[in-house]
Amino acid sequence: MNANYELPLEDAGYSFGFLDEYAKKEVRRCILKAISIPGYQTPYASREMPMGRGFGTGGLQLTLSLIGEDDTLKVIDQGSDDSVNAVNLRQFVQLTCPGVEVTEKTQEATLIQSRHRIPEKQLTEQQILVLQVPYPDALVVVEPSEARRKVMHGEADYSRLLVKLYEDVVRFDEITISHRYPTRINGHYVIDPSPIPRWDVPRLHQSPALVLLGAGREKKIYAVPPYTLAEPLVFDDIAFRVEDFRDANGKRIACRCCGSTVSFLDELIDDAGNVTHQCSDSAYCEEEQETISARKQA
Amino acid sequence: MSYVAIKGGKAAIDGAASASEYLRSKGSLDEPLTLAMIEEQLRLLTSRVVSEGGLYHPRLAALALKQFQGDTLEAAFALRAYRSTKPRLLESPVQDTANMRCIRRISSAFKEVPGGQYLGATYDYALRLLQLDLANEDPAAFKAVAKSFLRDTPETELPDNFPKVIDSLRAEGLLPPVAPSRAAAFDITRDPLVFPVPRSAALATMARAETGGLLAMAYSNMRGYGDVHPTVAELRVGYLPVMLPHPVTGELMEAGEVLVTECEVVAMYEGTNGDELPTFTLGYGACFGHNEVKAISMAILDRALQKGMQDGPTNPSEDPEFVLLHVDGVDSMGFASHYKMPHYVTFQSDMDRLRTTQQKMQQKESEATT
Amino acid sequence: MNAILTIENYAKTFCLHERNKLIPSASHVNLSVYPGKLTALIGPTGAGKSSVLKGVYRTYLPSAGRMLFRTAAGEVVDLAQADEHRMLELRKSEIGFVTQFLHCLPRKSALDVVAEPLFARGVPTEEARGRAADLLAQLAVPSHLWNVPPATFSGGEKQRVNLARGLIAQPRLLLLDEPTASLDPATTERVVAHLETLKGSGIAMLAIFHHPDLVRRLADSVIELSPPVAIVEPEKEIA
Amino acid sequence: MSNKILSVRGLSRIHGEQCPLCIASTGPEHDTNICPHCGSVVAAHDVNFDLYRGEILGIIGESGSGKSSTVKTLYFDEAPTAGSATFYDGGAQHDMFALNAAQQRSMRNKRFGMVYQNPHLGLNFQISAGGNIAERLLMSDLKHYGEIRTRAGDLLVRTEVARARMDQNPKTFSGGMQQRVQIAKALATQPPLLFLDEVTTGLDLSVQAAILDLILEIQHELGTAMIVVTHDLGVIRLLAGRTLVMKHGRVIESGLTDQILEDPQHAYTQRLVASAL
Repeated sequence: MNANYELPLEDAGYSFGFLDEYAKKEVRRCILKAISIPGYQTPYASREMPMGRGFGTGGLQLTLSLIGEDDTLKVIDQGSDDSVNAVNLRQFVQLTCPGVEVTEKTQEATLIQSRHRIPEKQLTEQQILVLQVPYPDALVVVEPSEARRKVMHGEADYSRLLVKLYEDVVRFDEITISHRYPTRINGHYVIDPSPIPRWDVPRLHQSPALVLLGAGREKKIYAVPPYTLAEPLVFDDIAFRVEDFRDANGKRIACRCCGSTVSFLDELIDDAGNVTHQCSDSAYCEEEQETISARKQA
Repeated sequence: MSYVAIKGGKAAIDGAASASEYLRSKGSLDEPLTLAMIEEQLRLLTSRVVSEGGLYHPRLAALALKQFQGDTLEAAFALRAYRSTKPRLLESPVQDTANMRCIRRISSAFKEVPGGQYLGATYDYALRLLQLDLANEDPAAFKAVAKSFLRDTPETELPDNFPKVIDSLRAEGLLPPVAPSRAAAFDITRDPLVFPVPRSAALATMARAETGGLLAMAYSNMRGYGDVHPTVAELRVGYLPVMLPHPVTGELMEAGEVLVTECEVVAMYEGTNGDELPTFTLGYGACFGHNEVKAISMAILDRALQKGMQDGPTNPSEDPEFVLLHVDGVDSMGFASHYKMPHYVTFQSDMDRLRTTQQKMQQKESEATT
Repeated sequence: MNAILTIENYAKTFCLHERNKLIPSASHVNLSVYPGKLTALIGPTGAGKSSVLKGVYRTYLPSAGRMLFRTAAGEVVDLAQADEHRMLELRKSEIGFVTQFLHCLPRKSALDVVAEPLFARGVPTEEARGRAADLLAQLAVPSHLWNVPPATFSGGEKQRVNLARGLIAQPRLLLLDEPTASLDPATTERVVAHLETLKGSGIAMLAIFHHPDLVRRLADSVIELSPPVAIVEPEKEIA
Repeated sequence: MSNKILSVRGLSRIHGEQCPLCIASTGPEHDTNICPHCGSVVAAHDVNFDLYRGEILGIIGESGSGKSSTVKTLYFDEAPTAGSATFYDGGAQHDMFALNAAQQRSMRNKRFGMVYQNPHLGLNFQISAGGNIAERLLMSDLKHYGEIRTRAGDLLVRTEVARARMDQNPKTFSGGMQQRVQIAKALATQPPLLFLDEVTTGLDLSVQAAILDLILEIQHELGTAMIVVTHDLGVIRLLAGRTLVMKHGRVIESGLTDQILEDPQHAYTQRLVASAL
């Protein structure tokens, strides 16, 4: 080892979008493939990002490969723009993509990266939603071998997954899958739609916005293209059900901040031990509150 | 703290970063660690980081170790992320490890091997007794160690390089001849692993693997969840000249050298094909830096995986998917850490399912009792 | 009248590989069986009477000769050469065999054991059971046994179940191997009466009886067999 | 021929590298199925037979005779080394080994059934008995929960497993009952062809008899053609109309079952029959 060696300190500057251009191009090629085969898990050479695997490195690579200087980015985690991980990712994009605007308002964003939620506000054809994915394969619960899962996907053989649902109904009278609900895209591939709640699954169906899903650690990209079928896997005679936010009397619980009765709620326990509820989508909640106060003033 | 379910993220992150920095500099010392200290005196630690980071840059490895306060997983991770920003400029040709300038070289298969056994620096036969005088080492005495070693060691003509032990086994027909390589080596930084994968992909993945993870997999095979029963034909540690084509003339020239540990194990023969004579089988391991346990583990797993690829895995260590998807330190530590992130939404959804199920069960019970 | 079965020069020799021995069981058998007639085989023990019946049924592979059977469709089939599937088809619909022993599943009721050949021909379950009941009644099997598996029956009861099973489907050719061997005189009388009825309805029979009386009463023609000549020098190539 | 359901010609299954001497140096006359020249195992060679609708064909032999290998290739568990098999199904005929993997799996799931000696091969012990049957129904695209429940329950009742046990895990069942669940599962898609591999081996005698009875009843009711693989002459006697006798990978003799039992032609079969009496 050379004792006189000096670190090239000027090397610390990063190119736009952190990744080298070859890497970004490859990711974009895989995105195109994923859109062309709706729901198919396209393998790609996921790069190491400067945050942990599992913290959204898959989503981030999609975002960084797609983003340009004229884009407006919104990053949310658990529905909130201000959660630690969302802040972290947004700061990183700001650091490595000079010129990119960031926003908290869903309608202003051209690109939305999210973990575990789809914004409450209806997305448009002008927007791309990037979802971070820890487990890309819905079949992993019934088949550990990736090679065998690939064959099952190819043949659209999801009987073992349905058997799991069958066993659920037998044992609990209910399908117990809470989030990551297996969803069939365009009538063939079943995807793991990332850990979004069941509440968000119907919003994948015929979505005007392109939805891209990126798994960094598992090195897969898949897509729900605009206006594509996205159907949760169920039996003909057992309906798919989203989360139930009714109280003991069957009344729909309202957000304690904006009073909304149509949004996905976070359950909170305050210091006194009382359970209260609040919109999980913080931007939506704030906008509702603003509308209400504007109405009051008027 | 009252409810701040999800607000205040930016402040929290900034605070966490300064708290970590505070812990790095607090304490009784005035002097920060120098990179040279880490690189030179913690050379085996640096070795781990260059190998698991998949980037041969000992000085940056030392920096990463300093920055992440000795966490090898984090340090290797930082090297990988740094590497993600760099384009791949060219592909080197195959480097011949026979050209290695060895600092250590042993074979446990033969008492004597062509070129001789060179024990070199190893703790293998050291008594693991704490050397308490190192606790307050006098700088002068410290300097004297190296000096006296050099003074007392007779100047012998060490050969520039050593013949490979397995070449003699090959010459005797105890190992199969080198199969001509058909395809370019698989680059795991450019292509995802889609199973089945070629052997070169498995070797590259293991060369970057986390040492402990790789050792655990290999150990399972050694203990009985497998039957490789290896003999170390040769283990060598040394500096390998890296030959790259000249950008203009295309002629190979030495661009530098990397410290490498290489291990070749020989395992028992298996059934043969047709009229060919049976031969031993070979397992290969190599990694950046000086890390013998990793090179041996890799060599054993290489043999186990070749068997699994050929006959189908009968043990976890023979299953390419099982081994290759679970030995990467960056992947596995990242995912273990991610469980610390908020999971409010999914947990809300979990509670919804549990409550509904409980209600249904209670309903059923009350219907049954009435 | 056309014979339903004509046997020409039937011979059967067993080749015991283990003991390197050839054992002849019948040779030079020639006979014909006609619709509505009974041909009886007589001769001392070892003359090959059963061998002939089993050869016709193809339980034995004939070593020589032809066994020309005229099917319901008017076709002539050499049973010694017929394809196995053809044989199974003929057994199901045209050739019946009543042996001395009853082979059946242990938990099936006597009624179903008897009705089985009808089931195989696709007769509806209830109709088949009804006909089985009639026949068992005719052969004086007490009705309390009908729903019990025959495994526990006495020898005579088993034999009557066996007979009923062989007779129920009214095949065009019936092979009878000592059908009344273990029956008391009264039951034997019932069986004989029934066989006479079947004959009257046009069924052809090839039979072995242990009582000369029965031969006299039932046989329209009698073929006497004598034991085949023992083979002293085993010939290896004979299979 | 309208009655034919399966036609097998020249079927071979050889494990390992082959050499030109494999066939000539194995088989009953060499008393081995292992090629002395290259070590390949000639598990089955030149197997030919036709199976008709509703027919039960027995294949008898010791372990290593090739009987299970034959069935495994026909059920697509293993690929044959040579030979052909034609499956006649509702007017269509399928060259089985020319189908792609997906078509083979579909044929296996929807048109064939298999009952293994070891219930662990035929049943998933992680899920309920009903779930096991549901899996086959779901494979053939029945997606109505209520109907799946009814069908699975009916099948279990038909194979004499109480409907009340439908939601229990088969690992809590007796050996005989596990075989009944396997049979119910195999029958779920009403396949015209069923493979039975030593299904009664290892069961108590009384249980064996009951299972064999059940198999015959099903064959009568549904007209299912079956290939029954066994080393037990009693099973063959009760079930099969025709029988193939295999040894060291070859069919050494075939015929009507009663003929095989009473007038065996081959020395090996004679020994087999003599030792069983």
